[in-house]
This record gives sequence, C-alpha cells and structure tokens, in this order.
Amino acid sequence: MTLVLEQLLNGLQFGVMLFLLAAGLTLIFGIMGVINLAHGSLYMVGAYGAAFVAAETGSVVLAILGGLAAAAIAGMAMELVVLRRLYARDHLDQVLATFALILIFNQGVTILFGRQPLFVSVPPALNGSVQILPGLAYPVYRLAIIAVGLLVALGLYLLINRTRIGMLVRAGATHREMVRALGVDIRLLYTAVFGLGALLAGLAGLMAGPILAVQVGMGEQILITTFVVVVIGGVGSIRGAFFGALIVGLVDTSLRAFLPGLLRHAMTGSEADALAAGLSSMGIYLLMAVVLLVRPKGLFPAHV
Amino acid sequence: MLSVRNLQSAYGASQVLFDVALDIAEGEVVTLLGRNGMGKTTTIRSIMGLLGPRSGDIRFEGRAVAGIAPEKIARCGIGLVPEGRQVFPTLSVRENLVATAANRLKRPSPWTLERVYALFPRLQERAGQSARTLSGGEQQMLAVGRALMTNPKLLILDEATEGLAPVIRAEIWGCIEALKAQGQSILLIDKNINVLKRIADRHYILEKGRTVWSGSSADLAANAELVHRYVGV
Amino acid sequence: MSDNTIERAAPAPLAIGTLLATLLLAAALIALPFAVQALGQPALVPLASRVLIYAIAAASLNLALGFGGMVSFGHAAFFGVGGYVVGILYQSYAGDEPFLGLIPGTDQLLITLPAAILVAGLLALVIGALSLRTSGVQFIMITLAFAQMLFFLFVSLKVYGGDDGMTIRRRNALFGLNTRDDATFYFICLAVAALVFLLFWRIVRSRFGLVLAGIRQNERRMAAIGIAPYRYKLAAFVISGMGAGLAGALMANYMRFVSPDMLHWTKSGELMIMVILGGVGTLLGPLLGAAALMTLETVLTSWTEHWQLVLGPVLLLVVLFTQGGLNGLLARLRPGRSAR
Amino acid sequence: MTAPLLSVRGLRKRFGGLVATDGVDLDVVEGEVHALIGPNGAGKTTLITQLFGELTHDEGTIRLSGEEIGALKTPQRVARGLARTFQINQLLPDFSMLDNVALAVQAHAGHSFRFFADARRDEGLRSRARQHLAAAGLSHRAETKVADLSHGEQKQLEFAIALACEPRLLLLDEPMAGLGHAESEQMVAMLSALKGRVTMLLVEHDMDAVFKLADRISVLVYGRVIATGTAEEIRDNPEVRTAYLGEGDA
Repeated sequence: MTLVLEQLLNGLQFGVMLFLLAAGLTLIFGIMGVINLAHGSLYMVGAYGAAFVAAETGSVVLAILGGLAAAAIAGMAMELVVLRRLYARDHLDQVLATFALILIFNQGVTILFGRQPLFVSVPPALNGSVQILPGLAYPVYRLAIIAVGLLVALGLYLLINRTRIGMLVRAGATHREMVRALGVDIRLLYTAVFGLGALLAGLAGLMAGPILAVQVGMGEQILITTFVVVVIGGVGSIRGAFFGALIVGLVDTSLRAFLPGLLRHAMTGSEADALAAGLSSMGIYLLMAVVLLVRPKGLFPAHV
Repeated sequence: MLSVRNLQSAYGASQVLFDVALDIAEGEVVTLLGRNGMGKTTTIRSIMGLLGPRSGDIRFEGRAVAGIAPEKIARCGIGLVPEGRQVFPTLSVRENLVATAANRLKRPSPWTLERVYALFPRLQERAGQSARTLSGGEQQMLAVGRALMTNPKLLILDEATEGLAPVIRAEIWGCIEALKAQGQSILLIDKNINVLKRIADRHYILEKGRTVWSGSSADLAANAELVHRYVGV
Repeated sequence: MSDNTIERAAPAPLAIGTLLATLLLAAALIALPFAVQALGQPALVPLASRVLIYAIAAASLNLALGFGGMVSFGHAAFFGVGGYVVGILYQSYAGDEPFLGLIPGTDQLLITLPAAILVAGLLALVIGALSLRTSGVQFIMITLAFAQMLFFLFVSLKVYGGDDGMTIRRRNALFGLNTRDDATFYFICLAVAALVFLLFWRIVRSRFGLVLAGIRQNERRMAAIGIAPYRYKLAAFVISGMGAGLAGALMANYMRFVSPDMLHWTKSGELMIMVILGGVGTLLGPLLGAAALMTLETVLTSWTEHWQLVLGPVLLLVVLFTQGGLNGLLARLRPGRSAR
Repeated sequence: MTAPLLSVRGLRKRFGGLVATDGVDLDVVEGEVHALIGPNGAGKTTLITQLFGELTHDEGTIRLSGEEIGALKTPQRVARGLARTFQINQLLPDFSMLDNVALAVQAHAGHSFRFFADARRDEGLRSRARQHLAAAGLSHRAETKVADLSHGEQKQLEFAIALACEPRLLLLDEPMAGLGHAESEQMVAMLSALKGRVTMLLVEHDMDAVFKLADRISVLVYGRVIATGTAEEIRDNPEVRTAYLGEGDA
C-alpha cells in the first residue's frame, strides 16, 4: 500500500513541475496567441544558471536567484528580439522562429558547458527523507518541490483572479484593442506576462536539477509533455494547466511504476519491462487522444 | 478641446473617410449624425488611433494626436464607449469598472465605484456577476461606467442606446443629461434626433465620409428637410 | 501565404519560361552524376540522393502545409514509419520468419515502397482524422504529440532494435540493378522524385487542389459555396503522409539503417525548415529548401560541430525577414515574372 | 398563398445575458424579395447566420420548402439551395475572380475529388463561371486577383459567387454597405433583374433600395419581428416609426 502512496506523491511532484511550465506556456499563448517552442530552453537555462552559481558560490540561495535571473534575462531577450515580431505572424512562422531559438540555446549551452550533464546536489537543508507514514520515508526535497509548486499555483490563482494586473491579463485575452483604448499599454503587460512565464520555467528547471540530469536538450523532453498538459487542460486557461498537469503527472508516473509489474504476469521479465517502458511513455499521448475525442477544446476551455 | 481637420482614412483598399472636420469645446455636448455606413464609427476609430488615419490633423487640447498609439490618446483624457459595448465578458461587473480605472489627469473629484453605482444602481446589484451574463442595456451601462472610471475630459459614446428597450434608453438619456449638468464634454453618435436636439449643443452631419453640415440644435430644428435628406428614413 | 504557381492561369498551362526552366533543371539533375564523376567529387552523388529523398518528404509536407494550410509538426512519424516498413520487411526476409507470423518479408523495392506508402497513409488517416477535429495551435501540438508517441513506440520495440535502431544489410533489389552503386541508386531516387513532383503538380492544379487552396485561404467561404472542408483536409493530410512514408522508405535504403531518430520531432522541424527555406506553397520550393539545408549542413559541419548555432540565426532571418523563402527570391530575380 | 419557401418559427438565440434572437417567426414566399430592416444590433446578421447554419440556434425551427434544415451544417444547406453574401467580404484573395466563381460552380456540380485533370482547363466549369461574371458585369476583370480588386468590385464578386451556387433562396447581408452612389445604382439594377427568378431575403439599411426592391418588409427590433407587410404598410406603421426612427422618444 505504501508503494502506491509513494508513487502518487511522485506523480504529484511531476505534475507540479509540469504545472510551472504549462502555466507560463498557456498564459503566453492564451493572451498573446504566440506558440513558443523555446519555453523549454528557459527551463534548461534556469537549471544551468542555478547549477553554475551553486558550483561557483556553493550557496543555495544564490543558486536559486542565479537560476531565476538567468531564465528571466533569457526570457526578456527572447521576447524583445524575436517574439515581439511574431505577435502578428501566423503559427508557422512562430513555430519555426522559436525552433531556431531552441537550436541557438542548445548549441550555446553546449559551447559554454559542454555536452556532459552537470551534477547538482540536493541542498543540505532538504537532504534525506522524512517519515510521513509508518513504513514510508519520502524524500524531503520532493516534498519541498510539491510545496513550492502548490504555493506558486495559489499565488498565480490569486494574481489572475484578485489583482488588477490579473484583470487586465484576462481582459486583454478577449479584447486586446479595447484595453488599449482605455489607456493601458498592453505591450508592457505582455512583457510582464512573458517574464513571469520565463521565471516559472526557470524555477521548474532549477528545482529539477538535483533529481533529473542537467543536460542540453532537457527542456525539449519536458516541453512536449507540457504541450500534452496544455492541450488536455484547454489552451489559455490556468485552471486547465493546473488540473491537466496533475492528471498527466499522476498517469505518467503510475504507468511507469505499475505497468512493468502487471505485464510481468503475461510475459518474461525483460520483454515486459521493455514493452512497459514503451507503453508508459506513450500513455499520456493516448490519454490526450481520448480527451480530444470527448472534448476537442480540452477540459477547461479558456474563454467559454 | 478636440479639433479635427480634413481627416481621411480607409480599410485596406476601400477609403471610407474623405474629409471629416469637427470641433468640441470644453463642457460641450456634440453629436455626429448620419445614416449607417457613412463613416461615423470610422471617424471615432481614427480619432482613438484604433485605425491609423491616412491623412488629416487631429488635435486634443492643442496636442497633435493623429496616428499615435491608442493608449497614448486615451491617456490624454478621452474615454471611449465603443459601438457594440465590448465589455470584458470573463470579468465581473466590478472588475470591468476597476481594471482600467485611473485618474491620470488628477481630476479634483474623480469618479469612484460608488458614484458609478449611484448613476447606474443596476450595476451595483450585479457587481459580482460576470459581464457576459448582463442584458444588452446593462452591458451598455457597464461600458459607460467603465469609461467614466478613467476620468476622461471627453467622453465618446458610439451608438450608446442602439437596440435597447425604450425604458432603458430613457435611463441612459437621463444619465447623459446628468453628466452634461456636471460639465462633462461628450461626443455622441446616435439616431434619436428628438432627444439629441434637446440634449446636445451642436451637431455635425456625415454623408459618405464628409462632414456636410454643422449647426446648433435650433438650426437643426429649423431644418426638417435637412434631417430627412441626410438622416431620416 | 500566397503562392505564385497557381496565381494566374498562364495562357498555356505551362508558361514557356516555366517549361524551359523545368527542362533545364531535369537535364542538370540527369547529368549530375556524370559531371560530378568528371570533376572527381564522387561523394556528391550520395549527397544528391539524400537531397532528392528529403525533397520528396518536404514536398509531401508542403502539400498539407503550403497548399492545405495545415501546420503539421509530426510528419517525421510518417517518414520514420516508412523507413521501418523497409527495415521490418527486410528483417523478416533475412531471418525468414514472417512479420507477426503472417506477412512474408521481402527485399524487393517494388513491394517495400508501396507497402511503406500504404502503412504511412493508414497512419496519416488515423492521426489526421483525430487532429483535424481541432485547428490552430492545438493542431500543431497534437500532431507533434502523436509523432512523439510513435517515437517512443519504436524506442520500446526491442525486437526491432529499439533505441539503437536496425541495420539493413543490403539495399532493396530492383530488376536486378546493382542498387549498392551510388549512381544507380541516385537515378532510382531521381525517377521516384520526378514522379512524385509530377503527381503533386497535377494534384495542385486539379479540382481537388483548387478546393484545398480555397480552404487554406478562407474556410468560411468554402463552406458557404457547399464544400465541407474536413474531408478535403483529411485527404490532403493522407496523401502528404504517404509521400513522407515513401521518402522514409528510400532513406532507409539509402542509409541501410533505420532508427527512432527518423521519427524524432526535430526531424519534423527539419522538414518544416526545408519547406519554409524553399518557399511555402510553391512546387519547386521544397527541392530548393532540401538542397539548401543539406548543403548548409554539409558545409557547416566541416567547419564546426556546433553547426546548428549558425543554422539557428539563418533560419530566424529567413522566417522573420523574407517572404516566400528562396523560391520567392528566385522569382523576384527572374525577369518578367511578377512575384510577391 | 403558395406554401412559403422558407418558414421560421420561434427562432431563439442567446449569448449569455444578451438575447440576440427572441422568438422570430418569418416566412419567405417563392419568388419574392423579402426585406429585413431594423436598427444596428437588432440581430439581423445574427438571424441570417443562423439560417445559413454558421451559428446554431438555441430553439425554434427552420424549414426550407417543408424540410427541417435546423440540424444541417452549412455545406448541406447550400446543397439544398441556400446561398449568402457577406457584409464583410469573404473571398479567396490569392485566386482570380474567375477562379472564385469557378470554384462555386465546381462545388455546385458536386464532384471535387478529382486529382489529375487541370481544373482551370475544364471548359464546362470556366464557361459557366464566365456567364455568371458577365451577369454581374464583371467579365472584363475576370483574370484579376481578388486582392487587387476595389471594395465595390469585391462586393459584386460576392454576389456573382452566390449566384453561381444557383440558389433557390439567396440571403443578402447589406449588399449596398460601403458602395458609392453609382455602384449602388448598379447593384439595385442587378437585384431587380433577378426579381422573380431568385427568391431573396435582403438585409439592408439603404431605404431607397429597400422600397424599390422589396415585395414585403419585416422589421426586426431587439431580436423580434415587430411588423411585416408591404412597403406602404411598413412606412405608415406607428410602431415601426417609434422603434426604428426614434421619433417617439421623449
């Protein structure tokens, strides 16, 4: 029984991580209509920034700030140099321009840090695990990630639904021109939203460092899963990103955890493991196909 | 306050405005009359910078504003109530009023939520509801309230009573008269000639993208033939 | 995205200028292996074959993307599956145990190519039927996700080499020709490419082609004249998938190797780059785009292994600042032809 | 009274709190030109969009010569003889005028799944398309790309395309909007040439054109038909005057 709970927590942790990326992606798309493939690169830049500062200074706090700063700066530069020219362009141009950004970021990081993955240690304060249930010791660091993720989710919810900036973001999503005609500089708002999205991606990256490998292209692997989350949740909706992320996080983790065991009854060990690995990595895509059959606009469509 | 001289603008290939000229002084209520398709809304969109004018001169309190960004023009002190109302559907009534509220010109007694609710009690009843669920008339009041909350020097009302039930129309006219009494300068686009004659000080008639006539309410009253030719059925 | 080939009905279906240009191009492509041999650069022949294969894949994507307006980010799936059809059929043939115990293996090109087309087509039908229920960004994300699904499927199929891929000892046979010889294989690719481009040229100008281009320009107008867009978009998507599958099968033969990387989403990105480099929605654009990218890749990799650091900015400049890619550029240079 | 070609009963459509169509009953008789007038925002275009199937109505029935078409998608309604023009032109910018009309002829002919024959050398389609262009007075510009046309020419092309669908009922959405004086005259002439041959539901503000063309007029105000009758009946109807002309307001 405790194994199931442990996997559920892992699923929740992966879900929360996905939410940090999906929230930024769906906000940027929902309000500005821009599909940004390089969002994964910001995740990578956050991870490398934190890893680099941690290696140089050894201080956890500076590493966190370093990661966030790197992602924010990369995000702002990306928005000013490239994305600002893409708002009026069609999706094909946006896809290709941001695809080019991926190439630039990946190659740039390879030159700076080489191809070998960096090792980042878990901050001492959060090392070890804690007894949350008799017989179940769960790593403190992963609990911290869940806590941070849920806090960010709450913060985002309050920002979007309780503050004036949040109102303007929602208003801009439906009537961009009208918001300008009432005296609000919408482009400034976009840059702020983009910066927030970049920060969230950087935060996810720097938190992922200790548990996943910090390597070139790490952003792209999680980016595609984030796309699945945004499609399932409903493009442009924060609530959709949150629930979509949790669903995908739980489904993906539990498939990887329980499928091998199940299949082992039917076939030999090695074959079962290989097929289980394949099926579980395909699982979330099948889930997406099912959701699309039932609700083409996703579970929580934004502007309805 | 606002002066427009030989304004021309077009949507892509088709030119709509050929020569529009009008003036609005402080505290004055002016109307823009004309049949549908004569360019009334295009004139407003050009003044607000939502449609870059092809040529012509637009001055607000002496400052040239032709072609600059809509938010910059709005900040000079123009509040727009657009045709079709365009309230923010996913925001609540209160949020619609508060989101873009501002007092950039530091007006002495600025518009507050309470004052708007006093003007439109119905909005207070629905403060928490999302704007999408409001009826046509209520959305109109919300759009007017939203513009007032930016404390504009000039309020532009584009087809403010169009398609509303008579009782609601009368309520809106009452509010516009109250605003006039408080010295608010207003540019009105509407069709109800009789009401406009009573409320407004001066009128312009637009025909095929040109201002073809202007005059006071008295001149308009004396000129029934004019009304019929350019405005009536 | 206007295109300039069907922009105005030229008096004769083929303006004299275009006819001449096409014949010239054909002659050059036919003469290429001999010229290259004479110049002592034999390595250019295999490169030319690779360009032709990618041109077929890019032209197929262009039918859906350029003419149909469907921004598919998953065409590598069809390309890769086409390759695996050749690989699996060869493995069953070599190991002499039928695929799934039913389908006998083969190494005959005349069987493997149609098989690849069929399988890729069926796949495109399933993925297209689902993805075309949505549009815009969702369509992009879904096609990308389905392609990744297939990528992980082939990664997990250890019996077909899984992550490391599968080698094909000998290229498929065709009428006893020595397909190992680069020049012979080049001519096979050229023949197939010529056939595919001719086919697409006919399709684009056919009743179906005009309806497809009409749907790209204004779907609401097409519904208003009585055309239900979904079935035409799906048909174009399937044809496009079949073409990509064909190219995949040729590529498996060319490399005598097939691996999940053929289905990787960066491969879909490469195909899109070729289409946009060459000029979206034009017939010869994909050929130009494939040639440009392959040359760029070969030249740059000889300078630095970080060649994509140069490709990135180049692509960025092409996307942000040119209208119509190389084809647009060429059209503007050619006197007398008006082009946007 | 011949059975109506189009009969609409209790049509209702709401957008959240806004009632756009509030229980509309409307009949259009074969061969008549039925005008639909009313102030901006009364729901005229929304009504046409529901009849054409681009917007699904919430309640009510739409019958075309007796057959309920409420559940059909737009292409199926076009196949049953419906066609429309758009107030904001909906054309194919990269194609020539001739291509635009020929596509409508091709769609009407019904088989577009042809992959080889060059559609632009299919004289059957092209000649038919040229006839429609001539009828709309556009044959001299047949080969011009739509993107290079003037606003007026695009309006007339909308009209030619709708006719190329050989409709039994033509829904016209403010064909006069934005037209210059001469072009309006030309459009009115074209419409009156068609009277009797094609049944039309005409949404229009230009009262001169309406009174010249319409056999019957229905007045739509806040989503409800408040009056239907001949031109004279409507002009003298007090309710219409107050609602539409606003003379009655205090």
